[in-house]
Amino acid sequence: MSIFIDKDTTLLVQGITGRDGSFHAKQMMEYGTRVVGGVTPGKGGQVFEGTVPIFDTVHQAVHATGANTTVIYVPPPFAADAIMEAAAAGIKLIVCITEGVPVLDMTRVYPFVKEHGARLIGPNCPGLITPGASKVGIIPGRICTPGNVGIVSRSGTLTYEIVHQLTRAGIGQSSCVGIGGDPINGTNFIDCLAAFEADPHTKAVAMMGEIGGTDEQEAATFIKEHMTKPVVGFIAGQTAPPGRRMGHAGAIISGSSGTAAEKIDAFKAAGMGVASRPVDFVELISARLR
Amino acid sequence: MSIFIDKDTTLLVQGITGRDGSFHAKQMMEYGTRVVGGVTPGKGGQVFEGTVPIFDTVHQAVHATGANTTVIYVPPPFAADAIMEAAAAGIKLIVCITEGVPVLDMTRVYPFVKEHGARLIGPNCPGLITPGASKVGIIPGRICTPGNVGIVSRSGTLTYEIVHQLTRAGIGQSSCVGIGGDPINGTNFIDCLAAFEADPHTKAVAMMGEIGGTDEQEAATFIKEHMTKPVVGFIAGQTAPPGRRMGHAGAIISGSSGTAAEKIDAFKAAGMGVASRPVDFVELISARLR
Amino acid sequence: MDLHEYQAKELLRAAGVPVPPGRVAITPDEAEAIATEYGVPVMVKAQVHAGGRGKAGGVKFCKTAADAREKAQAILGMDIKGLTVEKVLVTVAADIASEAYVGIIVDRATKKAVFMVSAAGGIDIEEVAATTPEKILYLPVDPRYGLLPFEALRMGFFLYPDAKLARGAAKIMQQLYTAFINAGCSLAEINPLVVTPTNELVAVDGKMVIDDNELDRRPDIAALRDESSEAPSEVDARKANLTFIKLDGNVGCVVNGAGLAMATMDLVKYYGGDPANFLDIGGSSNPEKVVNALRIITSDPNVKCILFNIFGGITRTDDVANGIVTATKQNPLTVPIVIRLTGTNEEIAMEILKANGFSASSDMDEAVQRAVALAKGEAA
Amino acid sequence: MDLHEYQAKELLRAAGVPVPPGRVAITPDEAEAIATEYGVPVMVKAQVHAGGRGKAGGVKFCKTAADAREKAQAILGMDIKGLTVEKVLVTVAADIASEAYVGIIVDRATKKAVFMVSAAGGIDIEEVAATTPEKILYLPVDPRYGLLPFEALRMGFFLYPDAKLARGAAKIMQQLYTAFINAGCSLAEINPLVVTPTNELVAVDGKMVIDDNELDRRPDIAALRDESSEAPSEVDARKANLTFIKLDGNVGCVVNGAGLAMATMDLVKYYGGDPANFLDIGGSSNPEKVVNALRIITSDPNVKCILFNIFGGITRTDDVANGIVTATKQNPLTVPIVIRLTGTNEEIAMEILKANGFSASSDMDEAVQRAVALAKGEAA
Repeated sequence: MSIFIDKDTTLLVQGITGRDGSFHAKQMMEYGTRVVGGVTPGKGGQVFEGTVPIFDTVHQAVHATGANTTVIYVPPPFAADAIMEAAAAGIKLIVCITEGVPVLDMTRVYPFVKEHGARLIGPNCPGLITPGASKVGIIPGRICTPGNVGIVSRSGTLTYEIVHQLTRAGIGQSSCVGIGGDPINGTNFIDCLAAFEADPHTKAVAMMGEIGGTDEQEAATFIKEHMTKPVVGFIAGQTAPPGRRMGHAGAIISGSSGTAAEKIDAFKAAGMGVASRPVDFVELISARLR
Repeated sequence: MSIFIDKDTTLLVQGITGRDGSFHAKQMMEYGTRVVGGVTPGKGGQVFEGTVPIFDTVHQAVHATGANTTVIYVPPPFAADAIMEAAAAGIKLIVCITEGVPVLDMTRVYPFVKEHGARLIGPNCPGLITPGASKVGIIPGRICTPGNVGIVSRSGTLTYEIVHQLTRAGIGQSSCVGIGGDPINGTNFIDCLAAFEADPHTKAVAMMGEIGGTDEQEAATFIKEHMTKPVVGFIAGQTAPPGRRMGHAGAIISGSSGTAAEKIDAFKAAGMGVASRPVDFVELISARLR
Repeated sequence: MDLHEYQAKELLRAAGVPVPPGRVAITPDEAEAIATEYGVPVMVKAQVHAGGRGKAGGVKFCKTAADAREKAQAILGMDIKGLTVEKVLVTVAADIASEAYVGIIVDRATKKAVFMVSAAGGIDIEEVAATTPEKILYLPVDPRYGLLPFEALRMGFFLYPDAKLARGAAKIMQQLYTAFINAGCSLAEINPLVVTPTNELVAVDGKMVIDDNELDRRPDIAALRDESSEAPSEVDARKANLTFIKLDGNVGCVVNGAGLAMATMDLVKYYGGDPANFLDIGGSSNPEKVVNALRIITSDPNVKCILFNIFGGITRTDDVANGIVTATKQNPLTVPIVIRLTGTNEEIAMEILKANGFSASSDMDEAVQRAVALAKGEAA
Repeated sequence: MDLHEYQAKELLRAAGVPVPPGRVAITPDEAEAIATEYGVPVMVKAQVHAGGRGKAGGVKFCKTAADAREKAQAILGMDIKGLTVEKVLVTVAADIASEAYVGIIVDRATKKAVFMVSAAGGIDIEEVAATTPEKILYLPVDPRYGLLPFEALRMGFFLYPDAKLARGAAKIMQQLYTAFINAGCSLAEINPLVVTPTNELVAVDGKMVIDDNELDRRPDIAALRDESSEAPSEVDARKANLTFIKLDGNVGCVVNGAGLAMATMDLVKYYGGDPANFLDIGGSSNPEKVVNALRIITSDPNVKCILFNIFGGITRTDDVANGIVTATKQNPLTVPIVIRLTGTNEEIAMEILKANGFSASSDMDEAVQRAVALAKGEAA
């Protein structure tokens, strides 16, 4: 069991002929993900790695392959359009790896995706993996191992670090989801926590946050009120200098300054375990799985 | 009993200080409609007819009066904005009398109103009346009398004509709704037919259509499949010359040419009574009420 | 409001759509000069608000400027479906490898602007739609997002498997949509969208219909109206804010509301008469409108009787009564008039009419029967 | 990217917002000339990317052109929160009857651009927000519809009961929103929006922050960057597509990913060290980035040890290894380096490093502890 992706995931790769897209398409195929098609406008009719048909549009690709999931590696100016194209073509899980998508683009993408009944993960995220079943994105497969700890994180490489440490300590994962760190993204902590709570195979959750915003505080409230499974949290940026203020407006709108201390206090108030270092997850999660 | 409006309707009049708005606000008040406020930007703080407070914005008016319904008499270039303002302020029934609203404005208004969970009647419509209880719009009150025939019509004055004839013949109405004849309007025949079907007080429905489009044909299908109450229909324009064609696109998109004959055939196929003249409603409805 | 081809093409060109160069001519001399200026071969195309110009001989290919002069001579003044050709467009002829159809219309069913595109363009597009609907792609545009790049590109690839042409077509879709929105259109078409033998895209014909309700806020578009191409009585009616369509009968009808106006005409026919026109004085009223309505109706020599059928709602019947009195004082009537008034301010209206020697009924069937009889010369 | 006040005001002026006339000066002579040209009194305002200019003495009222020269002399070269004032804006001083606040920011919570407006504008607006939040109207703009006329007017009436001012303010809201969208802003503010004693609206101060991700597609906005007002190492880093913030410690950190970079700094502190910087080489990698990162880090004389912490995902560790080899060949290191690499292409990377005489760890805690010890001069 897992969240969002599993053996039945059939994947398109948008931007499959680009540098990152082609590299990671191969990595996903090697991992065992069912990559059923690629999309690059103008390269329709070609075949990737001898087996994966390439299409000009997502519409054509969905029509021909019946894919239920897509992963996007297109450059930032085209990412918003790629996400909307996937949603309009009926894809229900859209994972956008692209970093640097303008936030005003995302204000339009977000409602569009919701209206089409799709889930977006990202942008600016590493994607997700259900170890041993399917990998969508760029999380290195070999650092993961199947198990019953759910992982959700705003960070990319920090997630790898912690998953890697868990795996080395023999603690496997049900699914690992990198939700991305952009101001507007498609899936938040609470979406993932609720999914892990509902997944019978997940026994505990490791959650990695960062300074800034109030997502972690809201997640802590959700955990306190709705979760029966143990959650261990970490906040990166405990020693970071205070961020640049965003005019008066930034000060007016955020009830919170989003410091690490504030978030860690919220975790503690929710009864969560709190990791001081990435490596601490090993001990804290182990204790909760016993 | 009735549909959409009754004694509990509390009404705002947008454009209450204009020529049409002020005239019909008085008419509605005389009829007994609970007109609780008016809106004209720049005239906030004034009082209409000694009793009705005027506000600068619908937001202020709703906040101060708790109105649940609004009727709009503002000029065409401002009508779309007035409708959206009402929906955003939480009004759940919006009646737009204004004629001449650009259809591209309506393509934006329609989803906006839906998203806000409101019902729009019109634009370019005479509004509605529940005889003896409440009148919203411009249907002359004295041509109506309480009873159990529901009226729904694309026309304005043609509706008055038929209601007038029914009233003279002693046949009262539960509610009369003029849905307006514009290409994009908020409420269609089927919405009203379903409401009449659900209204225990309505025993029969009189429905007036016009040439053009396929709304009447779709209504006929709905009547056949979903209605237990008798419906009598009329189509205006039986002798009208064929309309101007709208390029190739018009011919390509409409499966139907929307002639009166086609619509009358659909009525007959649905087992409806068909009036050849407005006055025929009297006999046909009487027979169905017996 | 219909635009002429040359006007639609100007708007398309301004939005960036590739349109063959050319200009409008109103004399054969001008046509020859334009052909000389832009270079031959050219097309000489009648500018009238009617379909089927080509079949009527109003579109000609000309190899030389002299030829353009000669063809313009033949086309100017030609009658096409009752309209006289006053202008021709002289435009460089494109070489044609293939013809596609691209159109946008505001669709009642989806309540959106809908694109229709087909690789099988040209004059037989309606036949294509009827017999092979799979050759047409329908794409409704969500007005909240506008035409999205992937939607335009999807249409591009539907028309052309070649990526360069698909991208070029996608760009033209965006330009057409922009022109459609900016001009307040209810319809905009490019047919044919041509691919030339050298793989260039050209919009060889363009059509636009403007939503009349948009004209007040778009004076630049309203200024494109060509009154010389309309019937004078319809021009007159429009200026008076009346909706008027001339017909062949002899009962002149003045009604408020399109539905009631149609029902009145239906009833005239029902009782054996023949309506001379459709005339809707519209929702809100003032006496001036009635004066204008009477002037327009009485200018038709066929009219043997005038029938007013007014049911007052937002229209005040006293305004109508005042209009009748004013108009008939200015220009006494030479044909009988039957007045039916009821609704808003009916009592006042009746008093005004009585005080000025008119009788009026409040029953529609009675009034219509009377008007039909009077038009036939029967005693009322 | 922050814009200077004078740049923000230019964009606002172009969108139609009434802004007092004025121009930027870089010498006292220029300041005097501008004051003479536009007429006194004027304000002379330091153009630096720092708040609290006024309290620091960087904003002065000048009754005469000579006064403007003198004040400009005092302000130019002034240090405000560590930034040197290189430019002053000399602008006509407005008479002030009242001050309102108008701001737009992209809000994470609503996922929309949100307007915040208050009749209690001026420098104490944050205090107003904290103590009397009812004096602020928050209005999220649905990006699918844009700022609707009734929304702008609602804000107008929230600021001013007077209809003329309310309509004027509504127009300014639309103009501000247009400028916000067209420039790709994450923030735009007018504070104060002034009503003059003669009831005119004037935007006396303006601020805009551009979303860095918008700059690639807006070269005109990107051209507004004022590198003279930034730390040279940060300019250098940005040009190399690196995210770099200089700090006071001595462990130079090169990390991929912001989260891991912060966690690495946290761990440096945890083990008793002090990071010299935040440096994220970002998602996709190439050797050139690493070369640039090393150049920037080693130019800081405080750095006693360099710590690489790379966990390869989309970043390929072999690219990083190649970058380290290239950079150190070009400029041999004078401080010790600790390399931690794992993830994508790790085997290749390790081979490259070994072949070039570097050792590398795959354990983060071990690497951080070693770097901290080396920075302290302890043997590793």
